[in-house]
Amino acid sequence: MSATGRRTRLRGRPLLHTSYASDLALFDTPAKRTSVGALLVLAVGLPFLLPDEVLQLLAVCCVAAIGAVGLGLVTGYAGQVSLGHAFFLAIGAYTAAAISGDPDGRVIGLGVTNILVWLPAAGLLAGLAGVLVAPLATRLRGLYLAIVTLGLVFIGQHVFSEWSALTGGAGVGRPAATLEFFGQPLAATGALGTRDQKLYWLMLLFLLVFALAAANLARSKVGRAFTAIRDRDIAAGVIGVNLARYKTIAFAVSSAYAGCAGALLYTVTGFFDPSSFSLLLSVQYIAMVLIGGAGTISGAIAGAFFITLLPRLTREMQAWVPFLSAQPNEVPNVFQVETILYGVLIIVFLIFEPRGLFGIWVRVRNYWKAWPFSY
Amino acid sequence: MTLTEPDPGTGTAPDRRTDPVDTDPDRQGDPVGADPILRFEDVRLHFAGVRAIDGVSFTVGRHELFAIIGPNGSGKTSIFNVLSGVYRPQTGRVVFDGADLVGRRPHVIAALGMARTFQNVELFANLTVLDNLLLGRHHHLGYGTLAALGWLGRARRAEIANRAAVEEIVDFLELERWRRMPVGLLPYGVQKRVELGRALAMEPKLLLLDEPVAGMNLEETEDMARFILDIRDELDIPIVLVEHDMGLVMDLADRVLVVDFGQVVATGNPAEIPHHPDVVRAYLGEVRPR
Amino acid sequence: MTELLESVLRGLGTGSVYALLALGFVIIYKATRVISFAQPAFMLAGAVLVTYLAGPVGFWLAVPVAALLTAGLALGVERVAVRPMVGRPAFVVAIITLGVDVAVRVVVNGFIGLDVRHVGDPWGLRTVAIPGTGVDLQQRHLGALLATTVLIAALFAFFRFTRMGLAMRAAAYDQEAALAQGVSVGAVFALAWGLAGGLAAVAGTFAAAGASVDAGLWLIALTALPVIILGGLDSLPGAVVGGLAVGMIQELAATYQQHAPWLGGNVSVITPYVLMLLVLLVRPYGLFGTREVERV
Amino acid sequence: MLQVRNLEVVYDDVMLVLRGVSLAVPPGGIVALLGANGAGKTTLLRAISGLLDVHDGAVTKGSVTLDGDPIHRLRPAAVVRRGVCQVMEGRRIFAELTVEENLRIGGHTAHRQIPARLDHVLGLFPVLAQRRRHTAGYLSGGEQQMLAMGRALMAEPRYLLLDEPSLGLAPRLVEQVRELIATINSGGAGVLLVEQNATMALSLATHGYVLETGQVVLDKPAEQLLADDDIREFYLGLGAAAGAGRRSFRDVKHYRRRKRWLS
Amino acid sequence: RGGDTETDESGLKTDVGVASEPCPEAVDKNKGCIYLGIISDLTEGPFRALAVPITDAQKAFWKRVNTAGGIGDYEVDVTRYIRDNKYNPQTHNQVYQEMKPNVLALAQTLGSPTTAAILADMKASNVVAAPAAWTSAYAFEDVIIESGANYCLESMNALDYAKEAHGVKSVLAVHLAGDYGDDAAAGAKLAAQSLGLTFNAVKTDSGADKQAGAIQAILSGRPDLVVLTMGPADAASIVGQAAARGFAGRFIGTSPTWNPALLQSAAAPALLSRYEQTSPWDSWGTDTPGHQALRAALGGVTPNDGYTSGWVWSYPMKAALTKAVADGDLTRAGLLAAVKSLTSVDYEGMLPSGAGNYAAGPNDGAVRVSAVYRPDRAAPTGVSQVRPLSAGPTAKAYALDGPCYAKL
Ligand SMILES: Nc1ncnc2c1ncn2[C@@H]1O[C@H](COP(=O)(O)OP(=O)(O)OP(=O)(O)O)[C@@H](O)[C@H]1O
Ligand SMILES: Nc1ncnc2c1ncn2[C@@H]1O[C@H](COP(=O)(O)OP(=O)(O)OP(=O)(O)O)[C@@H](O)[C@H]1O
Ligand SMILES: CC(C)C[C@H](N)C(=O)O
Ligand SMILES: [Mg+2]
Ligand SMILES: [Mg+2]
Repeated sequence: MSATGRRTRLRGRPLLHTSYASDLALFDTPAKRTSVGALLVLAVGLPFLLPDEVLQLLAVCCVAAIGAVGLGLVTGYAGQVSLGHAFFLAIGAYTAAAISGDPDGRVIGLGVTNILVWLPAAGLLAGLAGVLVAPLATRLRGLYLAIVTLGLVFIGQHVFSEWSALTGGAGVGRPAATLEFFGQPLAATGALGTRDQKLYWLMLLFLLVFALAAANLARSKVGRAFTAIRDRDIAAGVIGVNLARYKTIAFAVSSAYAGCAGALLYTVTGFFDPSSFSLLLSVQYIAMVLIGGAGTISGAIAGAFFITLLPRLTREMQAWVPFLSAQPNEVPNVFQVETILYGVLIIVFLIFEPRGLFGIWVRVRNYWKAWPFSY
Repeated sequence: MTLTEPDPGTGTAPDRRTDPVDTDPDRQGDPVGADPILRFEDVRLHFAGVRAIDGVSFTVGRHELFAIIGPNGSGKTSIFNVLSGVYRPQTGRVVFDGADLVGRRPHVIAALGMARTFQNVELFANLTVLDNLLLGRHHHLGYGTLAALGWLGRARRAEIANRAAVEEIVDFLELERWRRMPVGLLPYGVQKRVELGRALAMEPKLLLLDEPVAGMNLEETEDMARFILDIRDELDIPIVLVEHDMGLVMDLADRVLVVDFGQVVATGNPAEIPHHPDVVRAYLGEVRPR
Repeated sequence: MTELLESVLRGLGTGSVYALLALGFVIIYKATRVISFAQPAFMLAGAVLVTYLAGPVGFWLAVPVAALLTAGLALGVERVAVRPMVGRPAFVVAIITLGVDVAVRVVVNGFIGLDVRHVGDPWGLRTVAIPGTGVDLQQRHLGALLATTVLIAALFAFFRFTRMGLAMRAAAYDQEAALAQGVSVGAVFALAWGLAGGLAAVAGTFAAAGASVDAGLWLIALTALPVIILGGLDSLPGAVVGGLAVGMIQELAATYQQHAPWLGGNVSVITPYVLMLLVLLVRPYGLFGTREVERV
Repeated sequence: MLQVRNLEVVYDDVMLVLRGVSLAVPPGGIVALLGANGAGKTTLLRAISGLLDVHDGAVTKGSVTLDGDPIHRLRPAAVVRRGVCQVMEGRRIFAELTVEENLRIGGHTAHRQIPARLDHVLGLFPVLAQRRRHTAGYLSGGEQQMLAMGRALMAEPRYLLLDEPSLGLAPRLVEQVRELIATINSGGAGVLLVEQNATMALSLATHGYVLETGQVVLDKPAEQLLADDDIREFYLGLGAAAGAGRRSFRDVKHYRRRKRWLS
Repeated sequence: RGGDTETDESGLKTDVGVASEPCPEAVDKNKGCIYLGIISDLTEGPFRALAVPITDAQKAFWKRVNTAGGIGDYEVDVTRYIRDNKYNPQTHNQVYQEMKPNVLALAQTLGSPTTAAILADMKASNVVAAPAAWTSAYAFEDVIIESGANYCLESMNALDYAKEAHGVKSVLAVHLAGDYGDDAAAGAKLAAQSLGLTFNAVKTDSGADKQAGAIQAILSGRPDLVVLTMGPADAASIVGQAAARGFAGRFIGTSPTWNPALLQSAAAPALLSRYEQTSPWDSWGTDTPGHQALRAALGGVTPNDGYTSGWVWSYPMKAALTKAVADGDLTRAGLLAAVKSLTSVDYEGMLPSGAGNYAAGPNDGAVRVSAVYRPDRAAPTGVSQVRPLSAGPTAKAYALDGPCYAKL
C-alpha cells in the first residue's frame, strides 16, 4: 500500500481524501485498516491457540483461498465461468511435484526441491495452459464456456490417470512437492514450533502475498477491464478494451494462481492422486467464489475457508444431532447427514444470501452504520 | 480548460490541441474543409435479408457538429456500429483521421480516437461513476499486468494521474454528487450523462452520440444540449449526433444527413432540411418539430 | 463389418439414454436458462424407484409410475430450492442444483443400500439377430431406442401443438416480460422440471437395464453435458442428434481403441468431450443452438 | 374504472417510492401520467399489473381496484386475464423469438383467438407483417416498440398501460403511435399513458397527472394542464407566457426558476 | 501438545488414545478405555458395500473382546472415532489428522491409495493400523498389520488353480489401476510366466459406463481365462456383456470382486456357468470357532463376506494390544514394538496356524493360502467352496522381495 499521501490525511475526517493516492489506497479508511490489522494479528497468533490438527486444516484453507482468489478473478471479476479450475490445479500440482520429486522414485522427479524453483514453475506452466484455453473463452459464452472447461477436467483426468509415470496413476498417486528453501525444510517440527504451526504460517504468508497482488490487480486498469468485459463486452470493446487480450490475461492469471495453489495444496498432506482433480474439486472452487460473494477478493477467501472447513464442521455436528445413528449400516446415519448437510448448506446459503458471505458482511456493516436509525 | 494531463502511462498521448483553434474555417462557409476527420464512402452493410446500410457516403469536418436523422430502422445506429468496429461492412471505405477503419477491431478504433455513446445506456451498472469514467481512459494507461499485480510505481503513478484527469470530466459534466455511486442506481438522465463522460474520458478526436436525449425530460434535455455545445465549442471535438428530437437537432447541428432504408435521402443545413419534401414524407410526417 | 454395425447399434442404444437425459437438461434450460446439475440425482432416483416397484407391480407399470414419482420429486425440488432463485444469476442457480444433486443422491443411495439393485427389465442381455446380416442386436438397446423414439415424438408434439412450448421459451428469455403477457412463469418452471425428472427416470431405467443400479450410475448422466453442448443448449433436436451421435462415437471408440493403445484405456469415456470441443471450435453454439442476440 | 387509491409502494422493504398515490382511469378514457425520471411512474404501472414481486417491491398501503374489485394482490397472469395489460418501458420484446412468436405470446391468456388477433395486429402494423418471421432482437428500436404494443394488443385489453411508448421513436412514428393510441382507445380500451413527451401525451389525454417523487403534485383535465405555467415551461419547453413559441436549446440558461409545486 | 507419556496404577505406560475413564459404551465401568479409529468408505465410494459390513463386524468383534474382559484393565472403543473417507486420499488424510490426537491406533484404514496417503505420517508417529486391503506392499510396512494372502499371491493361486482345473493356456488380467488392481495383475503375470501361459493385462476404471474398453479387449483377445480385479458391479457388467457378445472363456475374480447380489443381475447365468472367485479366507458359513463367533456376534444380518473380512482383520490388533499390555507399554511406540515382536496371531481357525508372524519379515511372514469359490444360489453369501484354503505351487515358491505391483 502506498505510504505517500497518507500523511496528508486530515485527522478525524475519515472520508475526506486530500490526495488521489490516499483515495486509491486499498484500505482507505482507519476503520478498514484497524480491522484488517486486528484480523492479521489474530491470524498470525492462531498457532498459539489451536491444536496442530486444526492448524493443518487452516493451512489447507489458506492454500485453497489462493486458488479461490484466482478463480474469483476469472469468474467473479471477468465473468468467464470456468469449471476447469481442477485442471489448472492439477497442472500446478504435478509440475511442482515432478520438479521437486525424488529422481529415483517410482514417478518422474527432477530432484530440484527449492520452492523458489518449483512454485514459480507451477504457476508459469498452469498460466500457460490458461493462455491456451483462453481462445475458447473468446468464442464461447456463459454456460457453453462452463461446460467446455468442464470438458478440460474430464480430459485432464483421463490423461493424468493414464500417465502413471508422472502421476503414479489412478489409485496410486505420488508424493507432493517438497517444502524446501535452499535445502532448509520450511516446515519441520523444531525449536521454533511444530511442523503444522510452521506450515500454517507459511501458507498464511503465501495467501497474504497472493491476495494482495489480486487486490492490486482488481483496482488497476486490468481489474476494471475485467469487470467491463463481464458486464457488457461489446461496450467494453468500443471504449478500448481488447477483449481477447483481457480474457487471456484473466485466464492466465487465474490459472497461475490455481497452479501455485495446486503446488502448495498437497504439500500439506504430502500425497495426492489423480482422482483428486475431478469435477467435484472444480465445483468446490466455484462454490467458494459464489458463497463468498463473486467479484470480491475477501469474499473468495472467506468462501474458501467456509467450504474447506465445512466437512469438518458437519463432522462435528454429529455430536449435536443425537437422534442420528452413528452406525453406518442404519439409515439415516451421521455419515449420510454429513454429506446432505454439505449440499443443503450450499443451497441455503445461496438462496438466502445470494451475494454471499460478503453480502452478509455488507448487511452487518450497514446495520451498524445506520444504528440506531436502522430503516 | 484542459482535459489532458501529461500521461505518465504512455507519455505519448496524442495532443489534439496542436490544431490551432483560431484557424477555424468559417462554419457556415465550408464545414468540411480540405482534411475531414471522417470519410464514410459508399458503405454497404447487409444482414440476411436486411439492407441496414445501402451505399451511404458522407464526410465530417474537423470542427463540425454533424447530425444524422432518419426513421426507425433506417440504419443510423448501424452506421455508428460500423464506425466503431462492432459491425464489419460488406463494401465501402471508412477513413478516420487518415486511417482506414474497415476490418479493425473496436478497441483498435477506440485507440485511434473514436468515442461513442449508445442508444440504450451501455454503462457498467455495478461500477461507480468514477470507475466508469476511468474505464474510458483505459487505453491511456500504459502499464502491464505484472505492474498491476505489484501496484508498483508505474502503475500507481498512472492510476493517480488518471484519477486527476477523470475529475476534470466530473467537473465538466457536473457529476460531483454521484461520483461514488454505482451507476445502476442513478436516474436515467444522469446515466446518459455518465456515458457521455466515459466517451469524453477517452479524449476522442471524434465523438458519436446515439440519441443522447431519448427518454429524457425537458430539463435533462436542456442540460444535455448545453453539454453538447460546450464539448463542441470549448473542447473543440467534432460530433456526429443521431437524434429523433428535432428541436435539438435543428438547434445544434451544423449539417444534417437524412437516411431512410439505409440510403441517403438528403443532406443540408438545419434551415432547409425540415422543408425538404422527401424528409417530410419519410421522417417528419405532419408534426412540426417541437 | 459386422463388428462395425454391431457397435453402431449398441451406440444407438446407449445414445438414446443420453438423448433422454439431454432432453431433460435442454427442457430445463429452455425454460429457466439454467443447467440443472440435479438431473443425475433424478436419474438415479428414477432407476432406484423402478427397482423397488418392478417386484410388486411389474416392470411395465413400474417405469411410468417411477417416472411420475420422479417428476413429482423434481417438482418439489424446483419449488423449494429453485423457485426462490427466480431472477438470480443462472450460474448461482446451477450451483444450487449441484447442492440438490449431492443431497438427493445421498438419500437415494440410502435406498440402494449396500447391494447392487436391479430394475427387473425383461430383456437382460438377450440379443436378437437381424435376419440376413449376422448382426446381433441387444434387446435392451432396441427397447431403449423404441422408448426414446416414442417419448421424443410425444414431446415434440407437445411443444409444437400447445402454447406451453412458446411460453417456456418466452419465460426463459425474459421472465418479467413473459409475466406481463400473462404467462405463469411458475407453471412453466414446474412443467419443465417435471418433464425433465420423468425423462431422467426413464433414462435411468434404460441405463440400468441389463446391468445394475448402484451409486455410481449417476455418472452416466454427466455424459449428457457434452451432448447438450454439442447439440446446442436450447435445441431439442440437438439433444436427440447429439445423444445418438455421442453414443455411437463412444461405442466406436471403445471398439477400435485397441488400434491406438497410446490413447490409454477407456478413451471412450472422454470422446464425448473431445467431440464437443471439436464441434464448438467450428460452431460456438453447438450444432443447432440459437445464437444469442447481441446489439448495441 | 381502473382506480388507484392512496397507494404506497416499497422496494427491498426500505425504499418508499410511492407515497399515497391516487388516480383513476375511466373506461374508454385516456389518462396521461407525467413526471421526471425516477418519479415512480413505472412503479405505479408495476403495482397495477402485478409485476412488483419481480423487483422485490410490495404494496404496503392503499389499493388498486378494477371495477371495484381489488387487483393489487393478484398474479400478473390474473391481471392480464381481467383485461389489464402493460407495455413495459424499454420494449422488452423477446429478442431471440421471431416477430410472430412474440405476438403469439401476447395472446397467451386467450389462445383460441390468436389467429384472428394476429391478423388484426399485423394489419395495424404493416412493418411487423413484413418482418413476421424475422428475429425480433435485430429490429430497430422503433420497430421493437411497435412490436411491444402489438404484443399487448394481442390480449385485447380493456385497459392498456403504456410506459413511455414514444421513447426513441422518429417524429413520424411518434405521430403514428399517437394515432394508434387514439385508435385503440376508440375501440373502447382505457389507456394509462406514461410519457416524457408531454406534448404528445397531453394532446391525446382527457386528464393528466403529474407525479413527483412518489406523489401526485398536479391533477387536472388536459386542457388546464396545457395552460399551466409550470407545465408549459418544464414539460413543453414553451415560454411561460401563453402563446409564446418554443425556446431554442442554444439559449438555455444555466440557472433555473424553481418549480412552484416544490417550493 | 498431547502425547505425554503417563503411567497408570498398574505400571502400564500409555500416551495417546488411552484413557483411565471408561469407554462410552463400557461393559465394565471400572475399566479404562483404548480408543481405536476407523476410517472407511461409508457413503459414496466404490467399496461402501464392503466397507459398511467390515466396519460393523469390527464393532462386533471389539464388543466381544470387551464382553470377554477387555484387554487388561482396558476396554476397546471403535465407535467414537469412525470417519468416512469417501475412498478419497485427501479426505482420508484429513480425518486421520483429525482423529490422530485421540486414538492409539487404527482398527481399520480402508483402501490402498487412501492408506498410502497417511502411511508416511503413520510411520513418523508410530501409529499402527489394521488395513482393509491386501496390497503386497503392506508386508514391508511395520505399522501395518495385514491379514491373509495379498492380492499378488491370491491371483497366483487363481492361476495355479485355473491351469490345473480348466487347463487354461492364455490369461487376460482386467484390473483397476493402482496398488490394488496392479498388485493382482502383477501376481497373475508372474504366475503366467512361471506356468508358461500367455498373458495380457488391460486396465479399466470403476463405473458402469467405463467397461467398454475392457469388454472389447476380452472379445478381441479371446483368452481362456480372464482374471478380474475390481468392484462387483463392474465385474458383473464385464462378465455379462462379454458373454452376451459371444465370449466363451472363463472368469476368476479376486478378493473383493464378489457380491451375492450379482446373482440377481442380468449377468447371473453367465456368472453361474463360468465365473469363480478366489478369497484369502473362508466365507461366512464355514465351520471354525472364529466363524461361529462371527455369526453369533452378528445374528440377524444378511450374510456377506464383508463381515468375515472385518472380523478377520481385527485379530492381529487384538493380539498386538494384548502383547503391549503384557509388556507394560501401551504407548504408540510400545504397541509398534509389540507388533514387531508378534510371531503368531490366534485367528480362531479362520486362517491357518502360523499366520500373523510379523516378526518373521515380509517373505517368511507372508500368508500364501487362498480358497476358490463358485457362485451358488443356495449358499448364504452366494458362493460355495470349490477348493479349500491352500497355497498353489507358484505362490509357495514365490519370493516376496518387494511390492508386486512394481513388477507389472
Ligand atoms: N445484428 C443485426 N442483425 C440483423 N439485422 C440487424 C442487425 N442490426 C441491425 N439490423 C437491422 O438493420 C436495420 C437498421 O437498424 P438500426 O439499428 O441501424 O436502425 P436505426 O436507424 O438506428 O433505428 P432507430 O432509430 O430505431 O434506432 C434494422 O432493420 C435492423 O433490424
Ligand atoms: N427494483 C427496484 N429496487 C429499488 N429501487 C427501485 C427499483 N425500481 C425502481 N426503484 C427506484 O424507485 C424510484 C422510482 O422508479 P420508477 O422506475 O418507478 O420511476 P419512473 O418515474 O418510471 O422513471 P423513468 O422516467 O426513468 O422511467 C427510483 O428512484 C428508482 O431508483
Ligand atoms: C477391501 C477393499 C475395499 C480394498 C480395496 N480394493 C483397495 O485395495 O483399495
Ligand atoms: Mg438506433
Ligand atoms: Mg419509468
